[in-house]
Amino acid sequence: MSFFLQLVVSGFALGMVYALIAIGFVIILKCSKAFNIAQGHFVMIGGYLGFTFLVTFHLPVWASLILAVAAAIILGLLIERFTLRPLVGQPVLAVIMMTIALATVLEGLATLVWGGEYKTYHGVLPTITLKIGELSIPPETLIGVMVSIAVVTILMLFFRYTRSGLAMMATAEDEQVVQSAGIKVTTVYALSWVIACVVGVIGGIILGGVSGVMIPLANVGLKAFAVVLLGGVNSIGGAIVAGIMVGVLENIAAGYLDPLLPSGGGLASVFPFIVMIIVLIFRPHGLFGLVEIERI
Amino acid sequence: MATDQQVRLRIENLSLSFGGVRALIDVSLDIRDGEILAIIGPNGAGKTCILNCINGFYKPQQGKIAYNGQKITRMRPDKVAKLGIARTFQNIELYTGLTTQDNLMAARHVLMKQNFITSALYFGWAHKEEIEHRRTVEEIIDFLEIESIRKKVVGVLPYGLRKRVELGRALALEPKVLLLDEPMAGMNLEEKEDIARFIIDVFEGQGDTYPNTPVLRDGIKTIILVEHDMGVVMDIADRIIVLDFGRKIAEGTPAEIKANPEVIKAYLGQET
Amino acid sequence: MTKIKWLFIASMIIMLLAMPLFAACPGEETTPPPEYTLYVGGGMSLTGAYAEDSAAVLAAIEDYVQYVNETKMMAPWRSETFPDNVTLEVLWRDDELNVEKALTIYEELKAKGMLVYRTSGSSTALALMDRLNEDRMGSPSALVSGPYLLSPPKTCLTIYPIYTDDLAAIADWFLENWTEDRAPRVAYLTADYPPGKSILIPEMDAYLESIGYELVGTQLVPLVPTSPPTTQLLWLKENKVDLALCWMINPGSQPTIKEAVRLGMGTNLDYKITFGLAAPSHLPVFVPAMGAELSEGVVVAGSYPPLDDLATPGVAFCNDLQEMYHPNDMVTHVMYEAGLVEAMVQVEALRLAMLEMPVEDLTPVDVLDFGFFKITDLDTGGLSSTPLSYSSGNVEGVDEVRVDQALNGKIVKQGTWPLRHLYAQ
Amino acid sequence: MGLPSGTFNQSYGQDMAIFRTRTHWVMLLAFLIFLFACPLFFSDRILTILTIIGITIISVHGLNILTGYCGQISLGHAGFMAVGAYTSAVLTAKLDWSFWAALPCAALAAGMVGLLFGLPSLRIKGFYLIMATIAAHFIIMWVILQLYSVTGGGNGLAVPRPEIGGFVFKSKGSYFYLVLIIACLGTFFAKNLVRTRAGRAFIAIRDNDLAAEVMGVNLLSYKLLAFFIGCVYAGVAGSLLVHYFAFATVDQFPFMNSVWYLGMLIVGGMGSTAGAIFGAVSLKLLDELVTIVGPILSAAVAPQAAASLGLIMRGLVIIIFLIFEPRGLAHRWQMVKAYYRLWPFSH
Repeated sequence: MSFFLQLVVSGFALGMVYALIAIGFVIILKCSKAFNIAQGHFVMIGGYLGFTFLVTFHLPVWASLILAVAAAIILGLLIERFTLRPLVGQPVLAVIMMTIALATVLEGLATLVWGGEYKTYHGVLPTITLKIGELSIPPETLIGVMVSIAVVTILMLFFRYTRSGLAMMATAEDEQVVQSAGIKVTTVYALSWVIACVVGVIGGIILGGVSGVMIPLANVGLKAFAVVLLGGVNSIGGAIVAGIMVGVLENIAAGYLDPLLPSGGGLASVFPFIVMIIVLIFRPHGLFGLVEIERI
Repeated sequence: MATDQQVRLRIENLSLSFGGVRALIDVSLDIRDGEILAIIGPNGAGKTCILNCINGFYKPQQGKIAYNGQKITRMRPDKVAKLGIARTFQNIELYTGLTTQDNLMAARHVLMKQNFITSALYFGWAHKEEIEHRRTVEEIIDFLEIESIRKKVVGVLPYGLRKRVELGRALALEPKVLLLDEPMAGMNLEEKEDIARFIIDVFEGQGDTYPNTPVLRDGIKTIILVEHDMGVVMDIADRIIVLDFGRKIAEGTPAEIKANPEVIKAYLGQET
Repeated sequence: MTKIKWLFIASMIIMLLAMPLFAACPGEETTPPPEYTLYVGGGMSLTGAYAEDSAAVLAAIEDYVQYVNETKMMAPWRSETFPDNVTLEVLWRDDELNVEKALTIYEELKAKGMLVYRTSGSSTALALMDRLNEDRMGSPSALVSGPYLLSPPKTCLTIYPIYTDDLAAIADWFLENWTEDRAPRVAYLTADYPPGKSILIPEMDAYLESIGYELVGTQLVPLVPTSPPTTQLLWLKENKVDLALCWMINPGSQPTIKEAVRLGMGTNLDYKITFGLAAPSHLPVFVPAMGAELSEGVVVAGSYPPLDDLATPGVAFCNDLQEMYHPNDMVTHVMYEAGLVEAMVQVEALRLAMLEMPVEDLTPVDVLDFGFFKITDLDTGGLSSTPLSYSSGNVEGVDEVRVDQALNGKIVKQGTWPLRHLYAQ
Repeated sequence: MGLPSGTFNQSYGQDMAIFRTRTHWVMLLAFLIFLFACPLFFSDRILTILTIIGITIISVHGLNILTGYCGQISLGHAGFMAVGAYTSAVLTAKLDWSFWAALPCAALAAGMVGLLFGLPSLRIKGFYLIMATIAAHFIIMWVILQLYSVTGGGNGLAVPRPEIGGFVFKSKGSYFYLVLIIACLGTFFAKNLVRTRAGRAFIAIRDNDLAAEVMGVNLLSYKLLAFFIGCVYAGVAGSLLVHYFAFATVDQFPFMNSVWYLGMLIVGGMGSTAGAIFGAVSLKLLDELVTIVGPILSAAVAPQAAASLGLIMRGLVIIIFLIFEPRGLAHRWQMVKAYYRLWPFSH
């Protein structure tokens, strides 16, 4: 039983990381109708930024966080202005290819700046280990949960009470209406990229503290897409619920099924993709997504 | 009048709703050979919905559509097309990346026999078939007077021409029943007259001017026209059906419809 | 906008047109007669999972070549000298760990007259194996996991033991220190990546069982985990595993061991378990990064001596080279040592071949037959676990495996164990 | 459009032909002769590059039919190549089949797996399909690694070289011919396919799937057909690749390759047979340029500058094309040709 509970708990931690990545993805999709394949790369950049500020510059955690968020804002603005804005009105494929190209450029830039080395900052972030009986709760679960809750709360407040937030929600509904109301859609687009970047970078700092940073870290983004699909591409709440579901299920599947498989299993690495296919076949709009009616 | 003619298409008690919105409520109508039937009604009355139900794009919750006595309700659109029902669309739905000629050729899809293997080998059978169908397509291009844009990609054509290409594409399918969804929307008077002329010409058939194209030679004897422009409808339709909020409120000859108080009310939007 | 567009298009066209010329020209050059230039180096993977390893290897090769060119010595502890009229030059290309690129790079460098070659990783070695064998091109590599290179003998030379042999040595070592009556329980905990899975062979299972282990099963962790592999570790705990045999690269092993310690698993912790890692998780990188507490008890086989072990002549040589050529930019990665060994093997093969054949007539086959296959007991100054010997049929250079353990933040050598030659057929 | 002044079509057959004047035919012939003469005057290195480009072209043709023509975006193309590659590898290495029997089986196997993962394409589009194909890639790779006893798992599989009546395609030149012939056939089939019934149906689905269905195109079967044909091409390319290496490993089909194949389509021009060729050639040559410049840059700046160069260059080229020339090199080429034909009346 404790084995099972541990699987659930560590799956929860993993799910929180997935959820954070998925949230950034959903925000961009909701507000600017762009599918951002590079979301995982924001996470990688975040990890490196964390390393730079925490280890290279020996800054305290709060200062590093502020600086990393500032860098993320700049990054988001630059990306939106120079790569996505020229593509307004282009077909889906163009936008997707742009974000893929963006991902490789980010990967290249990260290599250029930080090199190919594996960077770690074990023990720089505060680690709290909680033990309940035999159950030990990983620190990243706590940090992940706290940060996720904080991010979601801030986003909710932002969307509900600020002018820009309201504009973003409105853009998600109907662009033309927003434009005729005198709100600049480009501002909303830029804002969505900034938010996604910031969320990704925060996720990256947490992840970097746990696992260290390396270029392949960006691949976590691919797995998070399963979460996005399961939650429904336009639901922030769905992303969180689905993140936890995928994380926990992945862990349980790996824990119980792996030993049964030949060649060691390795279900954990493929599980999100199996989820993806199942979701796409049986419920393409996910658990909480909206169904679109096609008309001619 | 054509009331004694065979019934081509029979729609019985058709109802369609999206979530809570009822788009069609218990609509019944017959379309016979040798008539142009117009469906009119205010915006959102469900005109296009009827066409969408006929060619299988919408699956009505209730009711039955029969074509030559065969039930086609909830049939897949491409199968309906194979039976000989072609249509044009309200907001032009052309294959924007193809040329005019290829748009028409694409509509010959159901009439062609080559498969992907003969296509890939090309020389021989596929080549012969292409030329054969090309001949028909060229006649349709002639008929619609769009020779000059034959090799232009349709995405860049002006609106009026695109509407015409779309009509051409529907003709290229060589249908028995032609559904026209607002073919004259957004056109000026001259363009409307052109289209009206084409519709009548198609209906009547052009005899031996177009020997290779049965659809032009013999004409399409069953046409459903959804249109806003009352003037045109009154001129060319044999029979008119009026829809309002998904219900059929009137049916009859143009003269009867003109005099129908319900129709006047619906069009002027008076409160009852 | 249009101007930019045209400019860009024009430059694209010029680039495309110029490329074949660009590519074709250097290949035609031959070395000028009186002074000869021989090339060492080969493919590097500066992008991808082995990036940090390759960068260190490259630095070492460049330093060593500069050393040989300047001093004409082979190493401080060796008396042989390199011919005066021959200059060495490093040729390398970044293959991005992409096998298609690796192939064209190999053809390019071969056309430039390389007589020796290096492969950057297991996957590129596998992809090039047939080409190398066909051209009889000797090719040492630091990262060749593949038993398949050995049977039938190919021309890829490993400079440290193959992973299955590493793990067999760890199993031997563990058994020697086993005090309980019951049979020790062993499981694989390895990276979900081709080299990681290369240890999962029936021969390995058979060996472990033959020496008295009880085999429990296998757990895979991602090559670079994005979350701690708690599940896999708990499975080990649940199945009461005493020894976990792992193949992981550093970015994989650090979070894994860190999580194990958090779960109370380790040689000195509540749950007694030993983690035995095959070479890529080089202890000299692992221990400083993890610290004494987290690294305690971890065993690594086939690794190199730590870079501060200056009593070892090879390590001292590494430091001297770096002090000499780039004192402000010291490479601290242990793969610098591996690179140095690779460079030594390549240069030694060239030197030996030149004893048999005039330098202007040398071909890759000569370097293989008269060079690589004549290397016997090449003293690497203690960098490799034993002196290196190669011959046709024996492409695994060492014959013993060095086993180290991290104890109190120090790397303690446990000794060497003989190779068991466990290869998949 | 596009005929030299003074040339007129006198039959529909003439109008439909790709090569319409004697000059066209002469140029085609000259180009083919040049290609077939390559082994005579090019070094092994250039032949290797050309062979890999040839294999890439075959693969990209498949992706072009699937994505460029039918509009079904796939990021799993490398995975489908792997299916073909491993089918062929297992059949020849484990069952001692001849390469010539294994190649069609490889094509078929890849096509069937393509069909399987294409099944959701009826209900999902665009981004969702991309996700499905990404998932396809990773699931395929996982299965290959799981089937240790058949595929050799992570250890890979040694594969014999193709041979015909005792002649083994071992030299760079002979394999180049093999790939060249298959690439030419592939181009021929692809070009014919897209200009006839099936091709028009594909474009109809791409440009307006709803209208296409209403106009008689069976969406499911044609989407599946596109998947099948696209993956057959991938399977052939994958098989040729492993037989060229004489070894099969999963690393030959990294996920990023799928991305670059799509990039090639962007650079070359979506929905154009010539575009697939232009794209494959230019991005592969860009790769070569990057490899050559790398060490120079490394010496001048730092080793990591060399490492980042490839990623940044490829990414930037795709970004630049997306912004400035979304129709790709093929369109540019058309414009150059038109300009040349109408010369001196270029406006």
